[in-house]
Amino acid sequence: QEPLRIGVLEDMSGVYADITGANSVAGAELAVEDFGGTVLGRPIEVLSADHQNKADVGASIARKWYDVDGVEMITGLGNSSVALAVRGISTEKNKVNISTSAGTNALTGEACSKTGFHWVYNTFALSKTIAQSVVESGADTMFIVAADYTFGHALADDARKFTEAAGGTVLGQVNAPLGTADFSSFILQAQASGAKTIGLALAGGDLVTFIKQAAEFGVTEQGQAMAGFIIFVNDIKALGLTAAQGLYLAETFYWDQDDETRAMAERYKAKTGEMPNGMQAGVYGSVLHYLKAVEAAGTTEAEAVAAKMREMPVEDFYTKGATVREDGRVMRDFSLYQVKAPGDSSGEWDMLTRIGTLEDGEAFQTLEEGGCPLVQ
Amino acid sequence: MPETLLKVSDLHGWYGESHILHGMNFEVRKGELVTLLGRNGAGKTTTLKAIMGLLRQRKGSVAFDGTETISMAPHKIARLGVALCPEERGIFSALTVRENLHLPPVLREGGMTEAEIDTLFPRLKERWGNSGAKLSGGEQQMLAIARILRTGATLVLLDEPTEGLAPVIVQQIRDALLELKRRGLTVLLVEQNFRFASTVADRHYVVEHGQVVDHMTSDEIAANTERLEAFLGV
Amino acid sequence: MTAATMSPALSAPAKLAVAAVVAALLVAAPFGFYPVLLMKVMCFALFACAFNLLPGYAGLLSFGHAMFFGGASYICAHTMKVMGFPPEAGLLAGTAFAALLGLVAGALAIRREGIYFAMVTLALAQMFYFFCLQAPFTNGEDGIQGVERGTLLGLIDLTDDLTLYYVVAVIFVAGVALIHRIVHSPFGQVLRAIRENEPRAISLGYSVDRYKLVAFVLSATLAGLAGSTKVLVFQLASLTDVYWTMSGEVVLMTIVGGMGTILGPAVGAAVIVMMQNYLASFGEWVLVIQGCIFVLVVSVFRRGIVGEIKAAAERRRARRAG
Amino acid sequence: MMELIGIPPQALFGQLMLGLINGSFYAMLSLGLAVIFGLLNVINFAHGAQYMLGAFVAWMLLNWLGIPYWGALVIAPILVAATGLVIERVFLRRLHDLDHLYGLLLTFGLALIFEGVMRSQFGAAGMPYGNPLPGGVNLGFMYLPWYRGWIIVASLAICLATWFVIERTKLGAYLRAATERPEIVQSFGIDVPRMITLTYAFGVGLAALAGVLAAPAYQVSPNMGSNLIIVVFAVVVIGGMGSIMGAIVTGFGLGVIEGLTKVFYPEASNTVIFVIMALVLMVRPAGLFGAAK
Amino acid sequence: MDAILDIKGLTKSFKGFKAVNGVDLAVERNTIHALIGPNGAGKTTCFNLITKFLDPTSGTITYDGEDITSTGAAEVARKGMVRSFQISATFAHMTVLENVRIALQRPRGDSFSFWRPENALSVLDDQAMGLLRDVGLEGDARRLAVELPYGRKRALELATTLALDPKLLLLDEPTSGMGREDIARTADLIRRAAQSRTVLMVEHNLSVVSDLSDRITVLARGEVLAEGPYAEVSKNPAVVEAYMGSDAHA
Ligand SMILES: Nc1ncnc2c1ncn2[C@@H]1O[C@H](COP(=O)(O)OP(=O)(O)OP(=O)(O)O)[C@@H](O)[C@H]1O
Ligand SMILES: Nc1ncnc2c1ncn2[C@@H]1O[C@H](COP(=O)(O)OP(=O)(O)OP(=O)(O)O)[C@@H](O)[C@H]1O
Ligand SMILES: [Mg+2]
Ligand SMILES: [Mg+2]
Repeated sequence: QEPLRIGVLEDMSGVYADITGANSVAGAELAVEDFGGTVLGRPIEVLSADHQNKADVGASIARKWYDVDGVEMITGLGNSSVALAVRGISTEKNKVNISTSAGTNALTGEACSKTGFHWVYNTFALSKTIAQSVVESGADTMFIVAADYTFGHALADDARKFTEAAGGTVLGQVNAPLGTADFSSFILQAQASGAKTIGLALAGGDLVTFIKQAAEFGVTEQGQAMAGFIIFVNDIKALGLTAAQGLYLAETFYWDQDDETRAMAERYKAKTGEMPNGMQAGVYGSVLHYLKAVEAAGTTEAEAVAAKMREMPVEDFYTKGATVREDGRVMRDFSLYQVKAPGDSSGEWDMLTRIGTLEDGEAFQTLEEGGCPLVQ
Repeated sequence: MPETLLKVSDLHGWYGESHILHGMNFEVRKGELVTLLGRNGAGKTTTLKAIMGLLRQRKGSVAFDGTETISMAPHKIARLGVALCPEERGIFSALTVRENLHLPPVLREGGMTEAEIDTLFPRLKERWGNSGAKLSGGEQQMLAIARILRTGATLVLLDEPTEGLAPVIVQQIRDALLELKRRGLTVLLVEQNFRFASTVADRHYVVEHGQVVDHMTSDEIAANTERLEAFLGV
Repeated sequence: MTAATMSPALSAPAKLAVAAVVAALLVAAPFGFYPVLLMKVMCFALFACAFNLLPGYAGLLSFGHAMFFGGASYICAHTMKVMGFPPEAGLLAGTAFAALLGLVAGALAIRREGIYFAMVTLALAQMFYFFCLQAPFTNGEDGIQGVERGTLLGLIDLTDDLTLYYVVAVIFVAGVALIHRIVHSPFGQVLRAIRENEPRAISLGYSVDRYKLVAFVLSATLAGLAGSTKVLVFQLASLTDVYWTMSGEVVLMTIVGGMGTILGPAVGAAVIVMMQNYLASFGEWVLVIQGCIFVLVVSVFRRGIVGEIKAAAERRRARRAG
Repeated sequence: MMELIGIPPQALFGQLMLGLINGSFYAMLSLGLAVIFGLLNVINFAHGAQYMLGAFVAWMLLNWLGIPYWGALVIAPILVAATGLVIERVFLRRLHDLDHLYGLLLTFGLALIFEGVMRSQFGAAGMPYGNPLPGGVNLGFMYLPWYRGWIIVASLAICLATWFVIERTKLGAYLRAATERPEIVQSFGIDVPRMITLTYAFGVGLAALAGVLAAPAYQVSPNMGSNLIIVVFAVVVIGGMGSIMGAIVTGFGLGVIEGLTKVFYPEASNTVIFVIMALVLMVRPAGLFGAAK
Repeated sequence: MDAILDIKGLTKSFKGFKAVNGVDLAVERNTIHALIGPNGAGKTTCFNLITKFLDPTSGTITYDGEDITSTGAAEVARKGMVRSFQISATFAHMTVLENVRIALQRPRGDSFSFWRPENALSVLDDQAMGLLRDVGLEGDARRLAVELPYGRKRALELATTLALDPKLLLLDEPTSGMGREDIARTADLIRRAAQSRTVLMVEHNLSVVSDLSDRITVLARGEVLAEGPYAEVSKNPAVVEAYMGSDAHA
């Protein structure tokens, strides 16, 4: 029997490698293992590749996987440009494609597709969770530091909207160019604004650098809190609790939620030495759900499988019962966490306390807001 | 007869693939002023560079005061007491006249003192603080000569010290050379201007195609102008 | 840089034979290799050949050619996707933009020479990268995605990979032919003269800056053509193609293949693209390997593949003659 | 209180101070580039990578051997300089007689290797390095962390010491002379090849030292150098590599200008130096302190 | 008097140091005019000012009735004023024929034609060979310039310069560094070249100067010290003291 092949396309070596990469592949492998290793009598095989954060590299690999290697489904896809490129190809080739690691809202918006799914988070949900929950917790003024490109602008605009909707005020915003090495100037501006929270619509290294330098300038000591719109446990671990303490962040998953998550997280850790974050847990969920749908549909034909995937509720250690919307959005819970102070942490991975949760997809935009052409 | 200071035997030299020196043979004795004469491209400059160690690809034998220097690095050869005043003068524009003059370390006693240099080239002191590049050609040449005389080198290699100089300055340089000879320095001089050369030198070697093809003393020159002209062209 | 000494040109029949072999290979290749990969190779080959015009024939090493390659691809993608241009118009728009950008960047960069020229072009390209990152029409990190290949001249449907392959092959061949012609034109002669001895060329009455600028613009334009063509192949334009690493890659391709030879850069591009393709699983080591190739080529292999072959052939001919 | 285009003057002082800190790195790096270029005629593209190596070596010393920051400040530059020694002896020396551009290409390759190796060992995201001088002082117009103050003091001292050695000592005279005509200096009995090797090592060490200084302030990451080096190239084009003081002044000056841009028009803060470069090219192609070609 | 080049009050100062100071100089058409003077007198600086490699601090330069004080270097060359360099200036890795052709090509106006084949230039070959014959290089037409011996490089350089059909030829120390044989040959070339042109040259070799030049201007410390025919100027005591020295000559 020709095996059923599933491709995990992630950044294996670049800036996102630590937060996706190896643990995403581990997620897929664990899912196949838990599913039993075969579906419709066919063995299941997991392929993986490095898209190097280059859309054309990702697109080449996806095309080759579909054209030459007989891959039926691609998941992972951290990096929006790669995710969108692969979304286009998958639609053209009629294959299932589940993005777990990319954040762009377009995946359920203008680029939505019958066979495409957006599994974990998007930037809209991140902004909404942070802004709404932070204001509700009493910090009603915010200063926003945004990365000066589409991603940052989108986050910042949404954050402003939700802060104001929740009754808070945005006292100012500064757009920081990507790759700024020294944020101290922006930190000074944020301090001068007197806002209770500094919202950080920055990504990756920029965010980490900002938080580190903010600690140096005594931002938290002087009574301001920071909120990172897109930051994961791996980043917190790299920063260290001393620098990151008190930081708010939005996540769909934390390993220390219940016995089931703790047990699964240990299995990831046994494979790669790292605890999984939401995206990496999402790869497990996406593969498992896909396999269940294949079995239920009795075929690997993409549209049939995709229809089944929308029909069945998602159920695994990570997603405890969520529906899949027409536009491919998994309507999951989204929580606000706060980073513990070093004294409160009991171990190297003990980092977060949950503050609040937006349940059942409340964090996501509505179908109308999303603007998926399939739905109109 | 004074002992031999420099003995060059079967010296070969190359620039990349091109073979320039084809077995040079000559010697210079202590206290002598010897010239190398020859047409453009004969290999005179190359010979001086080879003696100084600046020509990387060289073979054969160059013995200085009994020491074989053929495979030595230039700075080691210099420390034995050899100094070169190069064709293009080699004045440093980033340095002042004073810094230029004081740049070469004094190797041993017996070099010219600063006072002596002042009397020989009074012009230099006038330009003391100027950048080396702002000197006129003749002053650069004076500086280049003065510079190596300070070091107390026993063998001085001069490459066309009169080129591009006004006639007045040529005379000054001739006076300087004669003064040097009087002090017992050994000089190997390369010249195009053989009228000038004949007034200062003891002996002459004629170089052609990287080989020594003739040899005569200054006294013989008058009698041998035809032979010389044949080599140097008319 | 490498002295592009004019080796006695191949005889006319030999030239025809080489052309015939190349043509046959181009026609047959998609049946042996994955066409998308081949198209990628050709895009980069054209890019590298265009780049090579500057260091190989005008003595100017640009470290910022990504701006023309990537800039053109953004314009091509934008005009086709948002403004609904047909492919030929998209290609034209991208290429024209690269020409314009080349004019502006070139006018600044040629004010310095040698190493400074390299640094200036690198800096200008980095500036352009930031512009692309921040400009709304590029969609930042997302890039411009899902560009329809469309129908060329209203006649040729490009959705099929094989059809597109032949179109790309025609563009590639035409581009390289043009470069060959530029190098061997009266203009090319003047470029050589400038490279050999710039003050002398000035004293003969040539406004060398104008010639350098024209060379720069030509190189940028053809790099833009390559970048636009790449949009048709991958249906997207992204930041990767304007980032400085892309400028570095094209230098690598060129020196691996042989700077100052017409086909060397194309060979180098093929080698590097194939290598990246087959070594993709080595992840971060690709960077290290590329670095090692740089060091190796510069240390011991300065003429590049084609350059070394040519030199060897010449040595043999010389030995036989002498 | 007077406001300057909406910014209170105290805040402006703070921003000027921060600009100066940023400028310290530009100054130290462009100084190293200028010193190396002078003697070797090589634009050291690996300079950014060597700055990064300095930071990484400091990190390794701390985390593997327990050597704290102040030790690393001395040891890391020496270790990285030692690799520079090897690079000069093994690779750069062979390129001496060739076009300068080969040196650029070679060091570009080295930069890729260093960055790739560090990425494969430590990941692309980078690692933190603890602040050795926590706390700070309130200057009235800003809160100045001690460590930032230290950066300014240390880099100014290093830059001025380098300037003094090169412009005012005998050793410096040899260096300046060898920059113009190495062969002639060597024929004076000075071991120029060794001087070249040591100069390269010194320039590299300077980059590494800047890296160690940067480690506690920024994230220690493999790409920390490659982004910076492009800006430093622009700084060098603006200043011209003609004079040591020019490199220092341009470095600090551009740091300040960039800092002010972050206040008035932050979106342009990472392009402002390139824009200035373009302007300088139009008005004074040889650079502010460069001699006309 | 018909001056092709007329310089008035030409001054160039380098940071306050006046290298050329108020020089007036008129070069008559179809003569050989020599510029001599002690080292550092400002001769090369003068050349650089005339050919626009340097901008004057003050003064005017009139060439062929036209004020060229603020005209660019290439523009001046196109107007027929061409200089040769102190060091030999050829295109080393091009053939001797190509060297001359580059110069012939310029006035044709197709130098930007990057779309035309190279053999568009072969129509120039006959003319180029003619020029090479004039300087005795026809046998070397296919050799690379770098392979030529020194003296022949100078000849090639002159052929290239003559290819532009210059009206005014500026030569900076044309015989410097040459042996006697080459000096004689070069002097002969210059004389031939000057038959229908004007030559302005700097030269330290007095026998060449006395042999060739119709008129001499002596510069010293940036100013004109004397002017006139050689025989007259060489007896001027100021010139003897500043330049020639006590035993100059023979
Ligand atoms: N750097 C070099 N590379 C290649 N060939 C060279 C180099 N320098 C000199 N040559 C060649 O070596 C030969 C000898 O040159 P050299 O400079 O020794 O001559 P010379 O006798 O000093 O002549 P001149 O009187 O012109 O100074 C010449 O043919 C010259 O072309
Ligand atoms: N760029 C410059 N900066 C400062 N001074 C200069 C510059 N160029 C030339 N000079 C000075 O101007 C004076 C005239 O120099 P120039 O080269 O014109 O002399 P010259 O008459 O050609 O001498 P030579 O016979 O030695 O070639 C010299 O004193 C020189 O030092
Ligand atoms: Mg010589
Ligand atoms: Mg002169």
